[in-house]
Amino acid sequence: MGCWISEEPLDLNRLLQETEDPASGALVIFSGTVRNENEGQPVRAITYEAHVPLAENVLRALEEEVLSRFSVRRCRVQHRIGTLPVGEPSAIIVVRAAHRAEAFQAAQYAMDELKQRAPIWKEEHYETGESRFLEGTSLTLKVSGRPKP
Amino acid sequence: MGCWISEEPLDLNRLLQETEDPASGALVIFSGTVRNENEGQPVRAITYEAHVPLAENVLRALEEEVLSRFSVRRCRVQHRIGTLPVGEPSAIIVVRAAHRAEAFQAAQYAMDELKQRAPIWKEEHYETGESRFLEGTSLTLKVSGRPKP
Amino acid sequence: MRVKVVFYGGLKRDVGAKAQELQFDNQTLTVAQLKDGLIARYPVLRPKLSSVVCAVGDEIVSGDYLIRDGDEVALLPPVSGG
Amino acid sequence: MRVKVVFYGGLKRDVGAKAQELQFDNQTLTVAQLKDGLIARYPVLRPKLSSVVCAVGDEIVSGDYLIRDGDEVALLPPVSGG
Repeated sequence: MGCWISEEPLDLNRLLQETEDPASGALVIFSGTVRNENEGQPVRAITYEAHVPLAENVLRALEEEVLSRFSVRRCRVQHRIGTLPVGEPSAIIVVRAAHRAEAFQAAQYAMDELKQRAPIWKEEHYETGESRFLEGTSLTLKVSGRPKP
Repeated sequence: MGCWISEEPLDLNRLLQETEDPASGALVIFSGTVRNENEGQPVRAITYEAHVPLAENVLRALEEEVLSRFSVRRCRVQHRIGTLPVGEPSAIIVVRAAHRAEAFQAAQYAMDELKQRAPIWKEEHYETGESRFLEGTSLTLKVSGRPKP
Repeated sequence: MRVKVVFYGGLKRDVGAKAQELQFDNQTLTVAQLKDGLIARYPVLRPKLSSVVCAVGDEIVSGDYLIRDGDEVALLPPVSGG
Repeated sequence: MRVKVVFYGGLKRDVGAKAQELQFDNQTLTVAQLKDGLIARYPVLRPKLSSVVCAVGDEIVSGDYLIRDGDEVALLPPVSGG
């Protein structure tokens, strides 16, 4: 467990301190939170599971990629694991840049890519007592950040 | 002074509490902060001035417009006035929506429109001791929210 | 007719005051006429007032708005918030 | 050759276990061969494994990756974080 995957509640204020930067005039934060409904089914909680060492690799590489691909000065990405009730933040992206257009673009990119690349799985727990694992995008070799020799 | 224009430091955590919503799965926050440089000039602080009653009207109307124009469930807009050092937040936008694409769009729209419509002025104080008022967009009759009878 | 004019943004530096109580001899005074009167008193405002809008109370008013005795009129130059 | 296979996401419900220690008689075992062996043991995985990738340690490995005795291989179905 480290800087990117957390069993503890995500701490936005700490990420804001960590990314403070006098040359940035724009701060964009995205946070995913557990929603009380999905596809018409009342949801009471979501369990997030990660392949922790790979996920840490992927999110660290994603931060680096965002910093090199966009004119932004800070980028942090964190994802929570464990069983989270409705309203609880599951993921946070923090981006700081000189100007806001780039900050918005970079934050959106980071979240889109997190959903495609991070080895994280969601099990939705419904009000009915049932639960379901959600499946989205197949991973590819590329997500590791550095290619396997 | 009220919900939209503040002489006190902007309180992100309070806005997050105020906008809590179990049906929202996406939270987007934008914050403008005082940058240490503009057009090559080292900046040490910015004084923000507002026509307070009109600015409160404009920002309240902007929140309502964002809620009706985008599929978002919460929108709050605040702007600070007074003299702010480098790094200090001058404006905050908080948007919550079921899904992230709309939340990002709405937050960007709110900030773009705030800059066009809010009767707020910026005086940059440079390291040299000089200062300069910045002028951007001319206001129009439309910004008031409700037309004058 | 007495009008209190309040200058926002860079206008207060141009005029050298945040607000001025001004006396006008007009029987009726529109916002457009007020602007003309201000240019006569403060020639520095001539190139600026075309991009300035006026507010009375908490609303922006147009050039034909009739100012009443005792009104406070705010002069709002192009904005730069954010 | 002993391999510890760890099942992520819905796979652990399909298989009924989070992890299994499996024995293979092969002299050499690639990830692709491991997947075939898993389908033989857990037919429920047949329709799923084409969209599953495998990781050893903190990296994803391809089908021709040679598994070593004692390796722990993670089976990663399509992801749904965020």
